[in-house]
Amino acid sequence: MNGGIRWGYAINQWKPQFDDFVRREQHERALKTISIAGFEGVELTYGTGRWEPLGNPQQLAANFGSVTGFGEFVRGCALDAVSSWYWDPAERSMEHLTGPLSPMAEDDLPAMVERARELAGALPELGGSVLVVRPVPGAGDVEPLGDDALGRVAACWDAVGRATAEHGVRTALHVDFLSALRRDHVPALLDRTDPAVVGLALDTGELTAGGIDPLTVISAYGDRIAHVQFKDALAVDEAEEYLQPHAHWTVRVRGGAREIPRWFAEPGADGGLVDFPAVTRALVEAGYSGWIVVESDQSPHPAASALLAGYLVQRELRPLIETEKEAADA
Amino acid sequence: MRDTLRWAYALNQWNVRLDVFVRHEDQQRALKTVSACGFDTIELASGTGRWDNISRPEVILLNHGSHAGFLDFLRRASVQGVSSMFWDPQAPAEEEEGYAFRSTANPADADAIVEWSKPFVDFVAGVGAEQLVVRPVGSAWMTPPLDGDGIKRIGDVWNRIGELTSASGVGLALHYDCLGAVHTAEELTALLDATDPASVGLALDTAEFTVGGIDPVTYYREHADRVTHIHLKDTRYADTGDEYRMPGAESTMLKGGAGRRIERWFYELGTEGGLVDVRAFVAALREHEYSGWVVVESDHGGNPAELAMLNSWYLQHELGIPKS
Amino acid sequence: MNQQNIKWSYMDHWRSNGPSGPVDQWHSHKTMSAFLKQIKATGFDAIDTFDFRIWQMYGDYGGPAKYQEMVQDNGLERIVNTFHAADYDVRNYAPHIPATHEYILEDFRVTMGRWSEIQLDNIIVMPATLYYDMEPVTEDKLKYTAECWNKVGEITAGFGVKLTCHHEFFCGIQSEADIETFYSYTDPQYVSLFVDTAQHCIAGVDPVALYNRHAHRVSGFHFKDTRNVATGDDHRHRPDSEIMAPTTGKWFYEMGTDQGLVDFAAMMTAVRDNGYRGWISVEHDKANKEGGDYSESTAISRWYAKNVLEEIYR
Amino acid sequence: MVWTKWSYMDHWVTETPQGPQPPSFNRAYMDRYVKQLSALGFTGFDTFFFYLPLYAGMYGGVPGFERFLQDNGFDKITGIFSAYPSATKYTAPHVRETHDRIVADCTNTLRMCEALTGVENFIVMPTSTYYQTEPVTDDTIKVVADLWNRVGKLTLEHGMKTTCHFEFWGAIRTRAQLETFFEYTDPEYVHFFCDTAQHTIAGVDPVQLFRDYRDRCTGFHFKDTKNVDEHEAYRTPPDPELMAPQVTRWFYEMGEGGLVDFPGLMKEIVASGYDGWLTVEHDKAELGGGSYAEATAVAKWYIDNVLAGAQAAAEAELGVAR
Repeated sequence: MNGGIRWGYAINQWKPQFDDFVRREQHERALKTISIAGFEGVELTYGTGRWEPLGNPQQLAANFGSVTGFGEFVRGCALDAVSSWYWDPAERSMEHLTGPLSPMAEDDLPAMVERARELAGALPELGGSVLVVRPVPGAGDVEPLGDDALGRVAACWDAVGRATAEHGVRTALHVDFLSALRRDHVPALLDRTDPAVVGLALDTGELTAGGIDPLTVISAYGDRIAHVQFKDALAVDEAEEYLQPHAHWTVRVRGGAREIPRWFAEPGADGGLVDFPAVTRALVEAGYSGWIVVESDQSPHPAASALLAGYLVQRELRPLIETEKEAADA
Repeated sequence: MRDTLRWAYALNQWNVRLDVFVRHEDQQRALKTVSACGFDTIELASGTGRWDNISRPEVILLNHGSHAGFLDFLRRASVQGVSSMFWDPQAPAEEEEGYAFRSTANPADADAIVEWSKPFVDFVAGVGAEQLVVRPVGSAWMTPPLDGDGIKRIGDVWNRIGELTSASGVGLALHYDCLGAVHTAEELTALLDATDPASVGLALDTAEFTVGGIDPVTYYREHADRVTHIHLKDTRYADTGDEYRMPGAESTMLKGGAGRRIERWFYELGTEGGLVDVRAFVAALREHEYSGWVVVESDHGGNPAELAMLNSWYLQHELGIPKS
Repeated sequence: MNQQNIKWSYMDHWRSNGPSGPVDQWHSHKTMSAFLKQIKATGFDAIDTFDFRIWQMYGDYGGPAKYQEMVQDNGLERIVNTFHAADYDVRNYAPHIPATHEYILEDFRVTMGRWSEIQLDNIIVMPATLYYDMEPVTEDKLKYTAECWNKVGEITAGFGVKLTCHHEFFCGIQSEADIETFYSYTDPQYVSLFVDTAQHCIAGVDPVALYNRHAHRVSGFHFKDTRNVATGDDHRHRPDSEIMAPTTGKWFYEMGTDQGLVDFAAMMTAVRDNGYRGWISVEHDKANKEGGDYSESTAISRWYAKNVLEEIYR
Repeated sequence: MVWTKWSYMDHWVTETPQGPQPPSFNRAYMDRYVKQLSALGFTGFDTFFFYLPLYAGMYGGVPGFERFLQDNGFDKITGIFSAYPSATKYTAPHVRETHDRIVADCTNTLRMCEALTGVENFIVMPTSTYYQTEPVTDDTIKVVADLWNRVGKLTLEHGMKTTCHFEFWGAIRTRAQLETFFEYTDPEYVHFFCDTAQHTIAGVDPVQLFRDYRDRCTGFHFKDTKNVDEHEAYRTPPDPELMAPQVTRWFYEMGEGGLVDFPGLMKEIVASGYDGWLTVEHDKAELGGGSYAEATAVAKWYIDNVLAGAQAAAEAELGVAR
């Protein structure tokens, strides 16, 4: 099984706007596209409300009868599994009538654990094993993280990690390029969490856009990597624009001062900055086993992005893993 | 557009591939869009075959029975008429002309080209349009270098066709484009000198001039008496000097295939970084009491309805022309 | 121009294609500028908007007044109406459940305060929860709902803005009988009707007749078209009818569309005969579904207003 | 045994800064297109005669283009499609006087295919539109048959089989007309190319037709339709394919609930012993907001997940599993 590495594709690129990608037949076509492009699994993104049928277990049940029913739908599209669920606690929940939750607020802890438990509880049935989380808000939206704050955050994710572990699901902290954990805070948080239940989600595109070489992260924290996302970066935030307030809108969506039309794309895109063969090799060397979820993030043409990514995986990355493994065995 | 200048809109941007813009309801939607943007007159572009049924005279007539039938079709969308029609005899018409490649630069082709012009002349006259707008010569990369005699021979072909258009009561306007074998201002002036001012005029396209390295305002001021037709559009780029000579320049240059990866050259009026001084150009037209059509177009550049609306906005709000 | 009885406002649903996929006009100042220019170019006089955009107005433009200045810089008069799109939930926000009323009233007190720096004509609401959350629709529930909106209307009137009800085909009050009962319990001083031609048509209600019956309290219109009347459980499809009804992938079309079911000529005649003066809003939400295009739909609908409807009444 | 010979017919449209265009827009789009087909696992590539000069320009010759395909896991260019959908005074298969010109055109196309690995099919639309050809008499069909006998002999000299692809709006469309045509053509020179959607629209059962003409069949277009032409749309001038009043979109990819019984066809193919190329086609997939990339992916998904099963079942039944 490719040295324990399985390939998935993230669904988020199919939903550019809130009223897109709501109908069942669209989901079916997207899942079939992911399947035929050579992927085994699909990663879901947390969402809320009736126009997010794939957003959370309640919506899955409302649309497919039950989580099991959704699992059948996925397998009917010839995919093996939902690899993982991406969840940013700052997203509100219409189902629970809650607003944004914060890992820094102790009062939110019970709700955070409960929500994580719910998402993680659905994953095993869908063949999935990772809850990917946004560990802290964006750097521009919070005070710099001091020892206290980091302590609270670490306690929160440890609690979440213990809860998801009950379902056999790993909790993986996903550091994006706007994160308050960008640069040196990463070790600060990771070192405070329990390696048994909390790992790192390595996102090649986010790290690269944040000016961090994914290879250095692999060499430093290879044993803590619990999940991998492969997307390419087309630009680097060199001017530290991530420190601005509302950077999600002003930098990520609008492209910041340089008006970057698009930060991210599928691996291997024209102008992409990530060296995927090198990252793949490093992951194998670090003994990584688990999902690699390929993404384009947004895309002007979702099916094309999935197929182009599939091309790279089939023709380059998967064979490379075989070769590395053979070399290791020999 | 209520103005002393007469404004029309070109339909070419809707017909971006061979199998689109075929159904009448699609064409009606484009016509209504143009109308809603304040234009009641359109320019047509030539094409070939059964899917170019708002482009090829014979096929238009097959669709609508007669010139009057076609005008009725336009009027259903509140478009009142046709200003002009564009025709490139160098573009092979698969179905009507047996896919023959001909060039005005080749004397042996002259008779055939004059013959081919007839359905267009008849159609332009038949629908009450004023100008047959033509591509005077093929692309530079496909044409041997032209000397003075070569330009004269090209002029002769157009003089012959000019006689036909004059006899039918319509004008003939030579449309300079940035890939053409007549490329420099001097060559263009030589071509104008080789043609009869009584029957042959110049169609000045602001973006094509700019890409080709000719300043449209200056050239217009110097040759206002010969300019009988205008295409108003903008560009963000100029040819670096010799890209137009690249083999397959239609694609290697204008689609960014082998050059600077500029995949779109032509833009709506008021575009950011636009190189055409539209305001000065329109002012020059007013100074010279230009009396022909000013056709706004955006060529192939994305969403046609969006571009038509942005062009309309520019006319209304930057040039201060009331819509109705 | 100055003699006209009717002015046209554009309800600002919008999508265009960006380098990373479809975006709405709030994506950047550039996309907003292109949007407003296109609306103005086709001859609209103003725009309507949504309540939830207020955050972007404050965040990106310095508040509704500043945003309205940008609207005006592009030649449009102003923002006429706002649509209050709430999360209806029977636990805390359901007009037919009195226990939730105080929450709703507080929502409007806050909302109207946020908008108070500009003058709106209407704040538009869907007057009931989703149909399946309200059924069975009883006289009592209609009465509670009416009471709720009477009180909300009093709040909005305090800000000089009319509270007006827009009956989605999938909301709890959509049948002719229920609409009539609902208005019999509401106070005309505080609760107006906002006629959405397509929504009523989909629900099997004749929008012209409905308008004629309630003309005195109609405070605005969404002129949009549809090609389908809801059948079976379309109006109560779980979890959603608007995008997910199995029978129909796209409910809404711009007026002037082929095969449209709304009789706009009759509608405009009724507008004239009732002596209505003021704004008519043009809407075509989700125009981009199934290969559609907002720019084109906007041009077509404005063409239709100018060439067909203004011939009847302007 | 998995069917490895799936090829893709070169209709495709993608977004460019100049609007939706074929990938021949420029080399970068073309490369991306080929990679996407490769990712799906297609190994054959069918194209149109009029794209050959464009591809030659981009890849330094048609063989250069084929090498690019091969670098991406394809076997070769498998078919070339040539057609005269509109009858003109220069070219009209039912007008004998134009045959020399058509043969000359075919010669040009064959010249462009020189030095390729081995194009198998020279696919032709045997007639122009019905409305330009009617009345369709025995004699009309004879004239058309003579043309393709002649072309067939020519292409065979270049290693390609001339094979006829019948449009629902072409002059040879009914079962009876097809039979007459096959009778008048030489089985050695003129072959049958089965387009599942076109025959279905024309009211002809493609599976039965294949069963009856299996010996002359050299290929398929696997595409679907949701409509049988019940309003004589095939006679719509100037064009029934895009302008029929009742039907705005005729063609769909497999697996979308259309009328064609693809598993049935697959079983028939296995039973017949046919072992050539199977081609996926979907014209105008972008109508109604569709995307070619997605349509192609969904069709290939259907092949791997549904047709593969039908094939396996048929093989088991026949006891021919290798």
